[in-house]
Amino acid sequence: MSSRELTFAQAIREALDEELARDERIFVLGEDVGVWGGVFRCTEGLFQKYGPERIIDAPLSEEGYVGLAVGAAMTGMHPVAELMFGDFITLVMDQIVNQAAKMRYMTGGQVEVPITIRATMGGGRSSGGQHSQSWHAWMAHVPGLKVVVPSTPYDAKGLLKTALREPNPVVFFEDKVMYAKVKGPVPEEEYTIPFGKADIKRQGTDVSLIAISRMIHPALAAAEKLAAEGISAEVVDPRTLTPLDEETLIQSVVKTGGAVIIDEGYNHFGTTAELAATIAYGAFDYLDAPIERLGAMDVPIPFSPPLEFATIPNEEAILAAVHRVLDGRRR
Amino acid sequence: MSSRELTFAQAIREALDEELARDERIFVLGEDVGVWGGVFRCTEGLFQKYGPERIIDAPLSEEGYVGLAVGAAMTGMHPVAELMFGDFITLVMDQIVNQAAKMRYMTGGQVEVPITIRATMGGGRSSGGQHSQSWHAWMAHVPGLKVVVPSTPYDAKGLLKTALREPNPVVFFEDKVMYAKVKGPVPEEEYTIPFGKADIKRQGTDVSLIAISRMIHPALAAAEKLAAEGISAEVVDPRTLTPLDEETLIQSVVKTGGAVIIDEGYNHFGTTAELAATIAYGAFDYLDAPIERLGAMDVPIPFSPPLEFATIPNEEAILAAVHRVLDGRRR
Amino acid sequence: MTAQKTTTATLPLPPGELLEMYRKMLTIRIFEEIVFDVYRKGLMPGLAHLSDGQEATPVGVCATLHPDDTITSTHRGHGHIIAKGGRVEPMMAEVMGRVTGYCRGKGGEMHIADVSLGILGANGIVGGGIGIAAGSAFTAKREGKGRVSVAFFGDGAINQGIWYETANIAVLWKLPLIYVCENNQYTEFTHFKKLTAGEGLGARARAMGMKSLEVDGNDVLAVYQAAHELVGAARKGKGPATLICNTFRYGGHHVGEPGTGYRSKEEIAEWKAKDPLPRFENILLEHKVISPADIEAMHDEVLTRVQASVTTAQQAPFPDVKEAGEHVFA
Amino acid sequence: MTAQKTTTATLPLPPGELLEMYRKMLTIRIFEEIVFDVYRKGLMPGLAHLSDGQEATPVGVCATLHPDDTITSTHRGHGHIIAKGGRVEPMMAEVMGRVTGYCRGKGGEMHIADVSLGILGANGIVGGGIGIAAGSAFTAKREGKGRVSVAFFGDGAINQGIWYETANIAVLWKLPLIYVCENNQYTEFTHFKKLTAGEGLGARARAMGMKSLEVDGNDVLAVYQAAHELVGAARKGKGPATLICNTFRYGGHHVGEPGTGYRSKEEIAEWKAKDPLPRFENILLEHKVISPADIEAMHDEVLTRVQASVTTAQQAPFPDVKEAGEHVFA
Ligand SMILES: Cc1ncc(C[n+]2csc(CCOP(=O)(O)OP(=O)(O)O)c2C)c(N)n1
Ligand SMILES: Cc1ncc(C[n+]2csc(CCOP(=O)(O)OP(=O)(O)O)c2C)c(N)n1
Ligand SMILES: [Mg+2]
Ligand SMILES: [Mg+2]
Repeated sequence: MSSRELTFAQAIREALDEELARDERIFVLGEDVGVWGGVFRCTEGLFQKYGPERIIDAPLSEEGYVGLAVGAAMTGMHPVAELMFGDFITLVMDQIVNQAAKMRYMTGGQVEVPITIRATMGGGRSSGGQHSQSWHAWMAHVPGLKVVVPSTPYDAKGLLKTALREPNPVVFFEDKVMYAKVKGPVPEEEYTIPFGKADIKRQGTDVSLIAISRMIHPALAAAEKLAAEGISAEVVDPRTLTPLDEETLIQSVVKTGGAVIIDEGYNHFGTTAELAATIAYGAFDYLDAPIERLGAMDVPIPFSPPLEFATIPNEEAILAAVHRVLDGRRR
Repeated sequence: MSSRELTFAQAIREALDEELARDERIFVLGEDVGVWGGVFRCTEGLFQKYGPERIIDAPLSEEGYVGLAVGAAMTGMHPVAELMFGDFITLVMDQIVNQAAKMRYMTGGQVEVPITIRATMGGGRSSGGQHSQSWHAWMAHVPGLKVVVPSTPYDAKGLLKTALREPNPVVFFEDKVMYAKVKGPVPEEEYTIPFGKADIKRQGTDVSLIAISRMIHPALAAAEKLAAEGISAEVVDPRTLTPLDEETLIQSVVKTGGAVIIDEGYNHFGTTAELAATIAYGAFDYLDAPIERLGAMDVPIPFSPPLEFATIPNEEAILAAVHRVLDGRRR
Repeated sequence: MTAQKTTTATLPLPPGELLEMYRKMLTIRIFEEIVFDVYRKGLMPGLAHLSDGQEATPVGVCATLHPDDTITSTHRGHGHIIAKGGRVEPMMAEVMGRVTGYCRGKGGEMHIADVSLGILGANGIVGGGIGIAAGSAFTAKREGKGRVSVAFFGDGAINQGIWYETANIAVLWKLPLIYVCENNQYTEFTHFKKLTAGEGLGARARAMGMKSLEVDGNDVLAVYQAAHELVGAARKGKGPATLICNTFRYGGHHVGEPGTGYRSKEEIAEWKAKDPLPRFENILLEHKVISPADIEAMHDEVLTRVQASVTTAQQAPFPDVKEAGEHVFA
Repeated sequence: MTAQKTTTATLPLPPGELLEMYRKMLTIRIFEEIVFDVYRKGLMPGLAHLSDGQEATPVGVCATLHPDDTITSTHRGHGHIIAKGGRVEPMMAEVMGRVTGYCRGKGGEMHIADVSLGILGANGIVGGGIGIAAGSAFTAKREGKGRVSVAFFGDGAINQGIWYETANIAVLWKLPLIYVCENNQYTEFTHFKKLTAGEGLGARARAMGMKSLEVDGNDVLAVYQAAHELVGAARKGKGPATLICNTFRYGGHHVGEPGTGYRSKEEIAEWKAKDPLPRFENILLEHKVISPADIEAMHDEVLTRVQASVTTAQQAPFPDVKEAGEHVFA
């Protein structure tokens, strides 16, 4: 397959473009996604290509336009509703949770609700407490939603294309720090990536680093450092939280005997808890040391860079956690 | 101490009454909480006693009146905002999460936000998918909120009084099935219960049953049955999720070697995950078998009773889980 | 009880359609009366939110709708569903939690839907159907076939932000969306005036740039005529509109409460004097569309059908427990 | 650049207060110009949302407020904070993430607050300050001392449900709440008319039963006079009101974009011709409240102070990492 390097934002844009061309039920709506091309450039040029009927600048009314998108999905369209900052998901929880997620079930299977919510996540840009949060664990706690947390341009494109062929509500989280900064190979040829398949981003035998979204990158960097120390770390990317590929996570830990889980969502009652509990159960007889959980510090996200960086897991913290796992080995 | 039996609803009402009398900054607002006395009778008679300035019938505008309550809290009042069904928390997430929870932090400690949100939880009443949900795990995932999940009239009264003396936002979850059906002793004398102190509702040595809110009752019933089989189960009630008394939970499992965690919130990415992960970490060397998690089935809550009951953990499921723990013992 | 008279010089619809409207109103009334019984006898789980007294509004509105038009409804939704063509048998079975119900017993009393008839569901979140209705209107506009979308909601829902946010969008994008507010005077136990500032929904709708009409919601022909005008305009691409229908529920907010603690006997009696059924009967009799004997026969027929729906539902199985895990995802 | 003239026969305030208003407008302008520089030089983290061009609105409104009145502000909040008495030193330190900032560096550019001055915080959620302002008005009414609460927000925020829901409540409960919409014509990159149905916020406010005034938001005395009327009424228990101030931001939505891609040169020039500062200067000169030399002196003095605030902030430490875990709970 021939391949080029795309940024994370370009990969998203390309997935949207291809799917808009493929299926005319798909339309995009959000704030400044149209003429302006999106504040993160993910819809650049799409308005010019597909016109105002399909790339729609909505008023600053998140609940209104997401609610509308749910109804459009129930009647045969496939909306892509954008939340410029995932922090604003607080404004549309009713539409996502009480409407989109349960409409199929409550009607006994009468409807499909193929809506895709694109929401950003992640801190590290000094955007302050209301523009930096990562709420994927909330969404994964809701039955009826599929939850996607891609970490590379390749995964982002393939998973978003899958979302746009799903008959179910999908919440698709994009770490905004990656949009321009993370580049990676993306084949020219069309491809999709199935939901529920974790990806082993690096093979290893001594410890499993299970990381979500952007946290894959410090995990890979840590694995590289560990290799120099003679420690072989496996880096596993679940890619989707619902469905969750429990088997791959458990098997990795069965093999390595230890795990560090890294996430930019809050640690407490978050993704690290679910993954740790699932693995502690499934790999009970193989765990040589307690599973280390590295979520974001449980504080509102501070603005000042030294504080903010102290709240986000990084390579150093991962290395320290790996050493706690290895030093704490019981056998 | 002299004591009487009160229902769960009466205990809540008494806590509100006493605190309204004690502190005139406290006021109650919500839908039909005033003249009508609340659909679950928790504010019965308070309007007549404290008047329309302090017991306030709000329009059907959850975001509006909870938003107002946040501002009132920031300016010296202590509002108690009621969400008739906790399912409607979806409508006020922005006010709770992006405003109340982080205002103190974001201002560098300039304000206190003493707001208490009372929200119901729990199914089992055939109220359907939008009137039965239990979202305490969401709230416990948010830094800056205290989260209370009482299981008895005694605890409800003592913890609510503490909430009403807290300088911080508190989300107080009341399982509506308990309002009229659960009765228990409540002393005549004033008392409060500190946050962050788990309560051992029954002592035991063989297995720990850690249960949230109403789930304490099937857990106690199961413990009784187990005693007849010669199995000594300890029943632990965390009472608050934030702060969480990790130490008591861990010590119980250090003693018993096994745990079943029971919650009416969804299992996946929920409270059972946090508790299981915390205990698996803290009691790593003492666990004889994997921790069993019994959350609600991960489906929108169905209406028809046989289906609904199948989704909620019950005594039987607890007994089966305990036997899995005991049979699965590795030492 | 003296029924208030409404005289109409010429009838706006042919006799067959008027009879169909009458049959629907009667069906709603009888359905609600039977559900009342079913609830009191403990034959159904959950709560029952009845709309007897409000029959003219859904029937008047839905008489202007085509099969492919859609509606969204509320916690008090039985009337809307019958008016849009819903069958009483799967409705009753749903209310009673049976697998033969519209939603296989999974939705329940507050969530009846028949998507094949354009009934996109009752909704337990007050205002919850409004976003969905806006979305259906969006799809309708895209399809370009003149289809319309109707959102039914109560006087309580008008104070939810979703009304406001979608109203702005619907006007901007000229969506074929009709907001129908059934003002039954009370939001649960509180009079709507205590909860509604300003001149009410009509003024708000007009401020948003929408046409708004307000009618006697117990006069089915008045409702029909106003809806006809607004729906017709929406079909032609004129954008959204609001219709306010003033009416009253006879019973409590749900069957578990009598509806009297917060409403005076006089108020209830006043509204019963404006009962939509005898008023429509009188018109039909006057215009010889129907005879007293026809009325009796139709009453018996509907009663028999609804009663039978209870028996059938009682005999139907509850859903199998394995269904609990099904229908989460398509 | 020819400044548009506003002639006022008599001045509504004594010279000292007018000078103070002028000084605040000047401070806002200079503060924003310096923040622009600070951002471009990479001396601050995050983004900078500037309000140069909009100075008359916050200053005109806040001139009617007492120290114990409260305001809530927006992502574009520097002007409101200075107008309500905020000091530039802790503001600049906050913008630059220093521990000497108003919020110890934890809030940042979008979250400056000085609760002791009644500044309940800028807010990064568009519309986020509105609920808080309603709550402050509730407290004010309870206290009964004639205190008022002002919510500043932009033309984008008017389409958020929170405006609507609190407007209904505020009118019903007669809260001393003034909604001040600073309409700078754009919601990020889209003209407000493309996003706003109907006759705009004024009509909506009136439909909710509120008085609403609309003024030239670049004429500080016009803003003052309208605010004076509405605030005065609110103090006397007449309930909430809305004030719409039409204005324009000179720069981009934030410093990272030039503000030109979606706005024509002509439009920008047109608004610059209505610049609030020279207009107010001309009035003050005309009425001999100030001399050209005074203006220059004041300009230099403010510039020096704001520039010094940058130097001081640069020398101040970032917060210690251990502060990350503090101030979560009281
Ligand atoms: C968002 C939300 N808030 C509160 C409730 C509880 N509730 C159910 S019906 C109702 C009153 C609704 O009044 P209205 O809209 O006038 O409808 P009506 O019951 O009169 O038909 C309330 C408060 C709810 N279901 N949803
Ligand atoms: C709820 C919410 N939605 C979207 C945004 C992103 N955003 C920040 S400012 C802005 C435009 C606001 O426009 P307006 O209210 O007119 O204020 P202005 O920027 O013009 O001062 C948007 C969309 C946000 N911060 N909050
Ligand atoms: Mg009503
Ligand atoms: Mg603007």
